[in-house]
Amino acid sequence: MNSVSRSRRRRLSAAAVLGAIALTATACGGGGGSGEGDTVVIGYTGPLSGGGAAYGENVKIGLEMAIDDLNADGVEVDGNPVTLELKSLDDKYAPSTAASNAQRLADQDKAPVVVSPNAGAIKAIQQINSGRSNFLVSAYTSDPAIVQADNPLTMMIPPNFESYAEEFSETAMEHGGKKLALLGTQSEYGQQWTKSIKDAWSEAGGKIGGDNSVDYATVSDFAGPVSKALSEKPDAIFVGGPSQPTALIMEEARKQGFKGSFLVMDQAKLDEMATVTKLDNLKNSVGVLPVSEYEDPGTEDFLKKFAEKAGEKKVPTSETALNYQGIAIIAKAMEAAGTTDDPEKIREAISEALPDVDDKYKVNGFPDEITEQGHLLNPNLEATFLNEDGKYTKVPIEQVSDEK
Amino acid sequence: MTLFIQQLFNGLALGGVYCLAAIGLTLVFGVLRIPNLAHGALYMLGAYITYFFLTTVGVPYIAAIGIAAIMLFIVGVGLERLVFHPLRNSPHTHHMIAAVGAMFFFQALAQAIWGADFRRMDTPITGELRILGAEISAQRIVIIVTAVIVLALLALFIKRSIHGQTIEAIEQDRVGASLVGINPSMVSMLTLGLSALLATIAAGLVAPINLLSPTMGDALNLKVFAIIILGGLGSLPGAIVGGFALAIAETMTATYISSAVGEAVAFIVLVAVLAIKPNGLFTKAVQR
Amino acid sequence: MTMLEIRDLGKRFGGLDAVKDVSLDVEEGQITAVIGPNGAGKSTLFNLVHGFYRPTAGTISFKGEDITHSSPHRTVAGGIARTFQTTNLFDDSTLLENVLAGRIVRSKSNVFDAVFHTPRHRRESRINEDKAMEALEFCGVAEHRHDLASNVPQEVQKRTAVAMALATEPELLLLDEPAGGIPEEETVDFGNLIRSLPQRGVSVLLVEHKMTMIMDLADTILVLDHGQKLALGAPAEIQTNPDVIRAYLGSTAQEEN
Amino acid sequence: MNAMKNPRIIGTTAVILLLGLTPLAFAQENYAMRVITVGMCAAIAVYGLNIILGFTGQLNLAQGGFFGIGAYGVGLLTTDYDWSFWAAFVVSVIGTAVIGYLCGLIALRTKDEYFAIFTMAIGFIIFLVISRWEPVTHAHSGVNNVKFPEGGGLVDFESPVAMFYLVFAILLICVYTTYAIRRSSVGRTLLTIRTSEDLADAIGVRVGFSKQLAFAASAVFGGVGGGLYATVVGFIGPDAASIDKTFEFLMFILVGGMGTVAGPLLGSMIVTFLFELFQDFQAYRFIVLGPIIVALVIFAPRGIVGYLGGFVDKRSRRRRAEAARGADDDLDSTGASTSGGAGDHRARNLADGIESGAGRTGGTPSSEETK
Repeated sequence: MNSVSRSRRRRLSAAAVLGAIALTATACGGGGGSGEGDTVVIGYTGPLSGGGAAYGENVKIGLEMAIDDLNADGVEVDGNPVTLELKSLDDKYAPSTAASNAQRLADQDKAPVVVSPNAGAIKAIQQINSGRSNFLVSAYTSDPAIVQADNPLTMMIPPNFESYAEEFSETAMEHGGKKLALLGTQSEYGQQWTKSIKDAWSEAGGKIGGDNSVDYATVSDFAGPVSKALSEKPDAIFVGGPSQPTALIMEEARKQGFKGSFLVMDQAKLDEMATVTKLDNLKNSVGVLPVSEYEDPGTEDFLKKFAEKAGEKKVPTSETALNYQGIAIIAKAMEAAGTTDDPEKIREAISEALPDVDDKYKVNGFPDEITEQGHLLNPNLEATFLNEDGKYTKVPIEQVSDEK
Repeated sequence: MTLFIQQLFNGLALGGVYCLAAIGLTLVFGVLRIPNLAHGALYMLGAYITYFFLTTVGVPYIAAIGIAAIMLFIVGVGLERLVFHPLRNSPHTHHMIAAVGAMFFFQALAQAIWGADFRRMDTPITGELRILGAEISAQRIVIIVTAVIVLALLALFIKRSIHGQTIEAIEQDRVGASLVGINPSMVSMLTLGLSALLATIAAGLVAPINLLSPTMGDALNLKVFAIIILGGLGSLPGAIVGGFALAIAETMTATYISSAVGEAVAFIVLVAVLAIKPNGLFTKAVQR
Repeated sequence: MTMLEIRDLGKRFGGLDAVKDVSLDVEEGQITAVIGPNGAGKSTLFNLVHGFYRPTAGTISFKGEDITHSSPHRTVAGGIARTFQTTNLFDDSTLLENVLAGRIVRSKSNVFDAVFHTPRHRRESRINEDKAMEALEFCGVAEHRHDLASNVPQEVQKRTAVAMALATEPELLLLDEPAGGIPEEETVDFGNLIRSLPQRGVSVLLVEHKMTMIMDLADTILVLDHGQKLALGAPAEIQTNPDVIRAYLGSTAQEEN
Repeated sequence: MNAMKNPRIIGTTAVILLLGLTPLAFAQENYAMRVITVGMCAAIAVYGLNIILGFTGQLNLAQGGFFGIGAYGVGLLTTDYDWSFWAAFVVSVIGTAVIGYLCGLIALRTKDEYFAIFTMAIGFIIFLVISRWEPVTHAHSGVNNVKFPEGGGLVDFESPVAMFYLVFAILLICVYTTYAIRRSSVGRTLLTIRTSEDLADAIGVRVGFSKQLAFAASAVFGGVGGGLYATVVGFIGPDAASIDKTFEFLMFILVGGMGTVAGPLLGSMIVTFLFELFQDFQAYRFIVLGPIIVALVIFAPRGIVGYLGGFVDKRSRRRRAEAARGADDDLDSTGASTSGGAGDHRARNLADGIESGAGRTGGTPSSEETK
């Protein structure tokens, strides 16, 4: 008897669960799609959960800040005021999910622009963005493969990472010596950087030890990989991945007695690294310039607004700053093109829109041109060397061509 | 040679990390036969709660670990009541997916509370030791020593205490245990609570040498399963030998072959061992 | 004619002899029983014959063919079927489905036949169903064919286990305590079922504890103790054999302590 | 036994028809078409899992890896080696079959938990090879511009609708194969192994060989799904082979119903739909989705199809059982009465000693041997 009523109860609860799901489904399905014609959705697909969540959040903050500021200033397209609205979806860093998300943003939310901050995802999105679906990819990756694909609807925001290798190598050799150890992360991007640094270092006449790259995300203890890299008695070490684990690796290297210089991949930001380790451990490193060291017209205000939004403790990074700039450029391009729903025209108008962007949006090395393939170029690209006194000194970078 | 000794110590420290993480899992997997994929998430949660008491509340290090361990014990018991208990008669597949669901939940929860950013946990245990020219930090020595002590205590606990004997009885004969009046439901709760508690101690000790993030448990999860299967299900000596052996194999292959092979070596060893001994290293031989 | 010929069979488990130097002939058309106290090696003997265990010594041949080292699959295909001591059925299947499982070993059709629904597949399905029904009817449980195995009484389960074994079309059937757990008053019926097997062309090798039933059924009895032969002969001889009586009294005495 | 009247067949057919008609409603919605088509690719791999896990009862955690091998086979052959899609597809599927068979040879030596973790290790090694063997697989850079299937001038597979129907057609083959296997002696063989390997052994089932075949078949389905997935999405990265894929597949089959014909399809569609639905919660969607997954597993442990099928089967079985009893009343009626406890009436004779001594003997060989 008891078991009968138990199984019935169980069945009822199962029905209840299924019913609840069905209800939510219809409720959510019905809720979508606002009717107002003057709202334009800016789509964003990025890693908002899982291992890349911190990175995805940083990008998202930049997008939100830009959209808030732009809406406050007022955007006017073809004589009509336009409100921008951000719609974010999580892709957990999976390219195929990112492409589905982008398709959804373009189809259902009519987003003319979709922002994506990861090379794999962008490649997947480029399979679908100029064909049956039409939307502009605002690509936050410094992998030049994105523009080499000749996709007509791509805007690549950061500088080509290959630009850094030569200057980084020379600077590090100057402050360290000729022997380099490789200890970058085993991500797509890390591998490409490693290759690029390897080439530049040999070209500059240096010697390179074995490749000790490890996956920063899955290593439980960095001591082993660091010991191995140091066993080759290098004068300089290439490191880089997300800021915090990179900082840990550098700390470990200093602890194990390494005195030479570091080449820090652009994914890691020296000022962000200083939040998890002592600045002493980071000295004698060449890396990208922290946002706070830029002297662009809008930088100071941007830093203030960022602190208000994200808290004093959080360090603003170029993911946030460059995407902030990126959305401002797109909004200006919409105004210049006189359309919010024709991605081709918006893409074409970027070039003429660049000079008209308000100074307040120039925060992190503002570009003055866009290449034919869609790469935004900043005329005065600079990196930095963190010297023995803990001061950032600027290192001018000459940009390389995006061609293969 | 110095490199070899240095890497040996690094491997031992890593082995300590793996062992500490594996103990709780081997209890649950060995006793209840639940492949608890949420173990890594419990480890993560333990680390964050320790961090919370240490940094936000400001209690001393050891106390923070203690408080967090007790809280996680409750979480573990809750997990057993809400998730695994209703599934006690279901096959592994159900446990696995339910555990994955729980893992997703814990990760999202941690991200909602503490954010996605990496955090660093400070430790009062500082300084380095030099042994035979190799450098090893005090924290890592604490990890190795604790791993061995906790395992020894656990072995003792299982031999001596009533609860422990209960666990062992269940491990050996589930039906028999319930016949002689042991309440398997109670034991399940105790075991999961204990495993969460042990995961927290592991996390509290290991977190300072790495970083906190909502996904910090993921990297450990698969490897820890490899370790306890390698040693033989439910075998504590197996977990110790498996943990240290895999860690040293990993460090050494990464040093002398390549880091990519180092990453895979745990699984290659597992495949090789099971191909020869299908029941793991430390399981009593089954005849046919 | 001798159907099954066991010679000097032995099986050691880590230094312990579970079965040692056992020889036995099972004659065609006869019912041969194996008895012995608990742990005497009866089940091990069955497992050796069936191919579940590999013997460590001796030989087994079936219809003149050496099957000492053949796998269970080959043994069953060759014509030896078995049932288990504890009733062993597929609980969440119906009795018919259970007995159909016994037809697997006689089925030739493969996945492609199933996918393309070949004539062979159809013909075989029909034959399988007929044979399964026939086995169910023979064992007297056809009326329960659509009931779940877990829902029918113990005795029906036992009969179904026999039907499943019969569905493999054996010439020799190994029955391991077929009447265990069946109420005493029904064992007579069950004994009749077993007795009818040789008429069907199925010889029987039987382990059973219900002595009255054994004495009634068996043509030959082998008594095992500690894995070794204690006695072999017709029921009447066994009942009066002093060794056997001593062995059983010993075990009864132990039981009472 | 009239197939047309079986509610299970009617239900499955309805689901398939409904799915087949979706392009009518969503042909213009690239997003919906994409999500459904990708979901169907996964469903094919889930049908593979259904054979090894649902029918045979072996928890194979390498399915994501086999999916990845299929995907990378098609991806690499159509790009770096410029093969046609069809050639690449066939070769990849054969390749997956061979790798699957070889893995099975070793993996099936282990059992239960060991088998699960062992296959998880295999899956992870496949993932590591794909994500680290840079010169061949391009590691994390992935494979870009995977070719569309060649339509031979008849069909343009660049159209999402054409692609949909290609995947749909192959999916149909999988569903039918599953159906055919299930009701044939092959399916009975596998189900027998799932319930009890010892009993299967006893009735002459070739346990090892059958498991081996089931494992290889499941790998083949994984490869087929992966190969199609590669051409549907156009770009593949190592995540196509990750352990997360395996767990995704497990979730699909569990929600749909293990060992059922319609379960994998229904499960794949419903979970995909749920995941997309909760996208609006972004990072926090798993605070909701996590408990939903747990609840589904607890409250509908046999999946949606198993849950619905339970009702149907029970009713029809009861009807048939009653009919059978009614018709066969004249046959035999031994089973009708079951009175009295089993051991109550023991005869006090020589036999009694043996019987009581046998109180707790291990029955099946397995319980005897583990002592």
